[in-house]
Amino acid sequence: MSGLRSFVVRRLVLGAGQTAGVVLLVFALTEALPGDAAVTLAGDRPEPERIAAIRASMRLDLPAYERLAHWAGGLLHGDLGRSLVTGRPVTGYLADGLAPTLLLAALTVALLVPAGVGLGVLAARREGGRADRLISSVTLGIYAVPEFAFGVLLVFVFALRLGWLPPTAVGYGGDLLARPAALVLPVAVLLARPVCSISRLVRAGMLDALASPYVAQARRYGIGAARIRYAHALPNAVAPAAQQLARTVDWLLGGVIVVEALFVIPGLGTVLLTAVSARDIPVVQGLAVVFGVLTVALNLAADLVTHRLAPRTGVAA
Amino acid sequence: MTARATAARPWARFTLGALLVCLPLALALLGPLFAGAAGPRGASFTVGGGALLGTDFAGQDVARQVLLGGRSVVLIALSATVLAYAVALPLAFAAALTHRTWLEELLMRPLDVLLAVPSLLMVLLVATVFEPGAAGLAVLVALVNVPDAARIVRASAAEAAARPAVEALRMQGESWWRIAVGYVARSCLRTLAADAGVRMTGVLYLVATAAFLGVGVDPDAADWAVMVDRNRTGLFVQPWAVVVPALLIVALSMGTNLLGDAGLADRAGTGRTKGRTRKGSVG
Amino acid sequence: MSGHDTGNQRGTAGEWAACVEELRIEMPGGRRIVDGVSLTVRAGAVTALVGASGSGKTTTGRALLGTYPDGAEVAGRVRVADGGPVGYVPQHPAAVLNPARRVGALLSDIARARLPALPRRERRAAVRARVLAALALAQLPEGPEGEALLRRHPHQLSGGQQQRVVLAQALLLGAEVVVADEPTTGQDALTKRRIVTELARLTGQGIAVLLLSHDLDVVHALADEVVVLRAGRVVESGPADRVRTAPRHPYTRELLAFGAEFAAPDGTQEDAEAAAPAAPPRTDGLRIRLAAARYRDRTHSGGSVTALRDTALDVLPGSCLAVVGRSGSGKTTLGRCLAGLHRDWDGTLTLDGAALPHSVRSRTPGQLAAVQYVFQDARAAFDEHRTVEAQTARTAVRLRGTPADAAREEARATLARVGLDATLAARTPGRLSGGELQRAALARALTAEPRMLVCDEITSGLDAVSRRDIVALLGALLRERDGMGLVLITHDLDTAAALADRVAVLDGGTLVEAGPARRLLTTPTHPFTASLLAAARQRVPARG
Amino acid sequence: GAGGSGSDGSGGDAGPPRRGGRLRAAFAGGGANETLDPHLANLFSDVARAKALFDKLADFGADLTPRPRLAASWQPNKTLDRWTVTLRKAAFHHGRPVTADDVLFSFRRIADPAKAFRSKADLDPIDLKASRAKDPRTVEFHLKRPTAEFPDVLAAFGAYIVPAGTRSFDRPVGSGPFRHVSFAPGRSTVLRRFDDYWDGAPHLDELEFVAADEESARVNALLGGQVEYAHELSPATARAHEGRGQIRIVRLKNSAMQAFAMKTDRPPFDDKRVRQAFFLLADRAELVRGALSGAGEIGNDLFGKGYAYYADGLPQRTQDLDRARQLLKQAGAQNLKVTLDTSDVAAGFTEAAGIFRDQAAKAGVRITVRHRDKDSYWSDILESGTLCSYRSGAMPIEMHLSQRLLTDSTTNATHWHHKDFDALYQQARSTADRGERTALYGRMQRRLHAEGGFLVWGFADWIVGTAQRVRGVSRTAPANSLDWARFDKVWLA
Ligand SMILES: Nc1ncnc2c1ncn2[C@@H]1O[C@H](COP(=O)(O)OP(=O)(O)OP(=O)(O)O)[C@@H](O)[C@H]1O
Ligand SMILES: Nc1ncnc2c1ncn2[C@@H]1O[C@H](COP(=O)(O)OP(=O)(O)OP(=O)(O)O)[C@@H](O)[C@H]1O
Ligand SMILES: [Mg+2]
Ligand SMILES: [Mg+2]
Repeated sequence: MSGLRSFVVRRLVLGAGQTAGVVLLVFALTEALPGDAAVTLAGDRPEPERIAAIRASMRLDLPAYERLAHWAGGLLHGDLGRSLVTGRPVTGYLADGLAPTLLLAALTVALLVPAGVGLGVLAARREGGRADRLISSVTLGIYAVPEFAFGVLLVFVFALRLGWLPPTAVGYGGDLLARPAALVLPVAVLLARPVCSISRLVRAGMLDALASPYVAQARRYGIGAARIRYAHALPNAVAPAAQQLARTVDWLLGGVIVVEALFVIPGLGTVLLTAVSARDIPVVQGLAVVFGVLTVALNLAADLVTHRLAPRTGVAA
Repeated sequence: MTARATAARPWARFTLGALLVCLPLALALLGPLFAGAAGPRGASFTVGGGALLGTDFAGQDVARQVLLGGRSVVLIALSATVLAYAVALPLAFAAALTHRTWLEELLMRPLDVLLAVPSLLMVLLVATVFEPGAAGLAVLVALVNVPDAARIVRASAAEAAARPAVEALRMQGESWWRIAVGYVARSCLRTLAADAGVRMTGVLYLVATAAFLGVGVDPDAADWAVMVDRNRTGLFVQPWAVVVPALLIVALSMGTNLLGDAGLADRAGTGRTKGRTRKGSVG
Repeated sequence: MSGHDTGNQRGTAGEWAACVEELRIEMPGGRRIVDGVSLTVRAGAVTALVGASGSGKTTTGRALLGTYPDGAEVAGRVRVADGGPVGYVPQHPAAVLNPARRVGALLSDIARARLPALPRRERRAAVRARVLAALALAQLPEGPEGEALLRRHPHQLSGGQQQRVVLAQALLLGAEVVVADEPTTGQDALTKRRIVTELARLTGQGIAVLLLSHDLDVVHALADEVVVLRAGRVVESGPADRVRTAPRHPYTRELLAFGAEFAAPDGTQEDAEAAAPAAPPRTDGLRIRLAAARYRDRTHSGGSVTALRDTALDVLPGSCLAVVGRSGSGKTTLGRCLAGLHRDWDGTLTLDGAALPHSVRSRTPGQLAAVQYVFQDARAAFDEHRTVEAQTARTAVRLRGTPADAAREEARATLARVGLDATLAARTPGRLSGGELQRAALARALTAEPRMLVCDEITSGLDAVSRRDIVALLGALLRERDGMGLVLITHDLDTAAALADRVAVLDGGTLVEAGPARRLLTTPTHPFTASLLAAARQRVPARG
Repeated sequence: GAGGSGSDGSGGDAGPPRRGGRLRAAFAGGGANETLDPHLANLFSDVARAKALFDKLADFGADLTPRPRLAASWQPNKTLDRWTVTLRKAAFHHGRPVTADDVLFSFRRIADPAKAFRSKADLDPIDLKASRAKDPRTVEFHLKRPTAEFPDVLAAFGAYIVPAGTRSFDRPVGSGPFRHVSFAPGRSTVLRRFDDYWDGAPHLDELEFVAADEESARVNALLGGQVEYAHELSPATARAHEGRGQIRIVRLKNSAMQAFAMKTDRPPFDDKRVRQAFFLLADRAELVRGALSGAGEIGNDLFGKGYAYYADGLPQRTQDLDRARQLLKQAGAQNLKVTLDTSDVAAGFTEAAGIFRDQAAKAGVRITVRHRDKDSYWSDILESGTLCSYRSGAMPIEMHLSQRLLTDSTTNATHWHHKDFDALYQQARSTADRGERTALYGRMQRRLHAEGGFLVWGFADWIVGTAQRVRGVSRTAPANSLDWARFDKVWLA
């Protein structure tokens, strides 16, 4: 057990450093962006005096490192700070954005894993056959259409033409669970692209695994076809897809800006975008902490899967 | 006997991919030759009129833009993917082939930091700060893809890198490159191809979205991906400005991937054709 | 798709359980690797298929499984009565063990598939019981040690253990027909005896076994019927006793001859050694001082298992050290430590007085060339995409700086020396037979012109004739290349006796005895050595 | 050109207003940073919300002249530096009447130097220290200088009246037609009819503002019946749905000036011949067609087409490449290379930049389009660069002049510094007679037309979509004027 435990502990310790790195990187980049919160708040009336006044009221006249240090000091006490623009606590921003984001992400992943793996396995089973080509073409085709166009298309057909589903979740606010119909299209759009990347990776891995002697032996020994596919071949095929899945979850939690905008689901992506364009650094930093921690956790999980599925690694001289 | 049929016509499985890839590729290569000079601008989002495919969001002739817009798509897709892999592969293989934990952590953990920043945001932030040109943006987009690609390559290489065959290669004093590329990469070629194929398309739109937000390529540039992105507001007035370039990209992406599939199936093709019975044999 | 045909007409006692009629397997280019082979495997009996390395045994055996080489043209008829699955113990067991699954899972899957529908809990208990029983039958440890084994991954097993796991799978399958391709190559004499006994008991219960083996002892002990193959053709077949006692074909006679004789250690070297007993301790050669070699193993308390401890050995140039011992006793571990393939060990290794880095990665090309290792599993140790010749040549290019063209020439010559002609050498490893590959692996290491050659079970897959050739070759090398030292890891005491000057005996990770070959092989002092020797000397009891 | 804006709803507004119902209006929002503080209002959504909850003393009519709102009337003294404003009888949502103290409190809050509210500069003419409440319904404003257009100040962008003493806007209380029910920043704001509204209670029972940043989301929500009013639609959307019977398209003309701003104090634009040449480079019709998708009118290098005081007698400028080339040659600026700063901060900017680049190229002027960050764009272009995309919402022409074209203007994007021009403005400001003022503004505009720094090529329509059953939406009010986004007169048929 100790090898694994020390691996996890080391990664968590490094993870703290990585999160700090994320925060620093994001801070540096946001600082380097032209303008600051005062300038963006001034909008199309950038009167220099007014900007100076806003700047003073936001304490933006302090040097960057002092502001960062101040913010980091608060973080040690579990305080993520307050928004420069509204003065509301950053935790509130995160909490508001997190709920819809988590809901969407959870639903999407819950469907994505079986769909991606299932399609990948199916395509691999019939390599070069009609099913394979159909699955590959359709998923690739959808992948090559940008989310936005795909979303507009789905809305047009299923919401506006057929009237089966609401076109957006406008006004539903945090109460998305009560309106499951409003989630169907966003989840469909969110699924469209990752299904392709994951099923393609699973397919590739499965082709190699299914052609392997151990699978031939398992077949010969009369083990059920499904069991061979999912318990024997899949573990050897799924490591890259697990990494891709971690990336997808990352993306679902932090970057589904297009879907959020198209279906009016104000999640973390929207919070992030607004905060960046307002140069609301405390909020951006708070998000960076969240993303950093999530990424560390996801990467660790994905690496544990890889580690578990290729147990020989680390043994080699 | 299907195996035999395929074997008899090995080109058959390439046809679909080849057909799909032909049109966009031909347009990309030859399109600019036929585009001709720019006519006067019309109103935006008109259908018909003088222009075959109507006009786009800025009143430019869609047909002409389509003819012009393939070259950069193909160039960016290829060069950004190649570049992303050129960086990701050595990193990933170094991590997979080393036995020094610290080295692996040193190579991979900093990449994780980049992963934590959503890629579009990353591109926007960096591009806004450094104001790269079109080529610079392609490079940036490629680099944003590096951590992702590196992790996937690393994961798929993990098993192959630990095989006795690699030990034997080390025993022979083989160079790191030959082990990495000649054996490990070859062993996970399918996964690499699958990832690269999909990544290629992703890269295109990241560039296009960045263009829309004002970095890199001109937002009214002749580029299929940019066209899809920019003309979407007029989708219901002037569908061609979106549909035509989108279909071309779909064909390009689908075609290359299917060709890749066929190529790899060909490579392993014999492996799937088990023994054949000569006609007339018993049983 | 092929002549493979499974009917339901289960042969009655003594009836055929599987039969091959006029099987012809032709490779593209017209070479027939199996040419008109017919044989029958009867229920409750063992049919042994013997023949030189590359004669087509494996290819014929796999035909019973319905598997043929890629791109082959198959004609003839293969029938398996009962239609049930056919058990298969392949020549390279590692390949059929799923690297991502634990041994326990690999076994219980098969057990479960064979069980009738039962309530969940009972089912689990029944599966367990069966798995444990199969472990015992396959001579794998039971009790807590067995439990630990079940939690391991295949790569954490020794070569012999892997083979026994595959055997256990075949036993669990409960198939009526079993194709056993060299099922004992990785086993020491003691284990081999027990396995043979178990196999005999099993056949007694009505199972039909097609045994492909070079080990004439095993063939003798088990076979009811023997089919002799030569270059894909049956040269002789008949009841085992008849073939053994009165072979009709000269090829059979040649094949059987070597096994009969127990080559006594030829005393020349030892005499020489004895003649100069007062010589000062030599500093050249390989000096091994190993305190402990560990494997990380989460199934073990403490997270690691010590596979080898306190081993001090010297190998002088021009001499041969044979390392023998039970399967799983740490022989491969020792070899891998020498080769720099195992890192986690304490101690020192010096070659000609200079310390050798522990890891192969830190060794200079010169050091790499100086110590070469021939892997136990030859198939896994080759790159499946490149030809054997190309891979062999690379050793010379990389380690000795030979120009590519010259290296190819040299590789071809070395491969020829181990009995592989140019057409074989130009193939990828997947298209060679087990024995051919083993010899290719040897050739690859020899191309480095090593000062020390560590050979891990390099004759296990060879027929008597080829083995004799290889032993002769190695013997010649010990003399001719002045100063090459040889560490020969083997279960085959005959080979050890033929080559070794000194013998080291390992048991459970400790060096129990080491000494001059003649003394050790004739008058062992340690009881373990004695038991090993006794097991080897004693003919495996024939059935009947 | 654009189709007639009022035509598609012919007869729709007929019949008596119907009371009741809930109207949902979708606006692009400010995300989680939205507040209900009317003085912080910056975005259209903020203003629309503020307008529903609060009132100003005055607001602009369709021609951008001030109309009394909370102020029943205003009266200047002779010298135009003291204005007496009489309040009408109005009450806040909690029942208290609106008094002069509330007015002064609100104005002082806006002008608080520590707060930097947006309208602080607009209220600058007022000497708030000296101003006082003469009685609960009369305010006497003392001004720092004579100001003929003082009512414009009362109608300024964020000059809403809040109850005296208000600190927090969590549960805002105003005197507007709707009262607060709930507010979730970046999501929705629910308001209910205020029955005691001084201008007559609204027809709607409830009004909900929902935030939908993406234009297509607003359109889809409207088409799908999730909202009844969608603000800020694209011209393409308007064309796709106009006259199809599904939704109504309302075009608010002259809502946004579209221009290129030349910095008149630096080369090459410090030479007025170059500026004149640039005026002649632009093919305005092509710009309107291409960049605004036809949804707008061409401009004549002057702000405020259709507003009071607009100099509409000046000849319409058209593209004249030969003359432009000639002028450039005279100015010694052949083979001119200019960088045009633009950004996607406003619709049509990047398109217009591309089109203008191509037009200029025909006269040998090489324009490089540079995309700047949208968040800091307005601030960036104020000092840096030489040529940039520019736009402005509706405001009285006088305000445009004072904010952008005087030496001491704070947002003088063209760096138009001319003492004589300043003097003309001062003169106009202290001229009580409207006719004389009109003449003075005309002179100033002629000067700008001849050699100013704004190349005003067009005026964009502001496009609003409503459900078929929505009635009472003004079809003439430019964005930011009184009747724009005014929901108390709207009803559901
Ligand atoms: N896929 C293949 N393609 C071409 N030749 C092959 C292929 N597989 C085996 N052969 C050749 O067929 C011959 C018979 O091979 P096979 O493996 O049956 O031999 P074998 O009797 O089992 O030998 P060994 O005792 O060495 O295992 C060998 O010469 C081998 O090189
Ligand atoms: N990677 C590993 N992790 C844990 N234990 C291992 C590992 N490799 C080998 N072992 C164990 O170490 C012991 C020695 O293994 P080794 O391979 O040296 O045996 P061997 O003497 O070569 O046996 P054989 O004759 O069967 O090849 C065995 O009990 C084996 O199970
Ligand atoms: Mg064989
Ligand atoms: Mg071994």
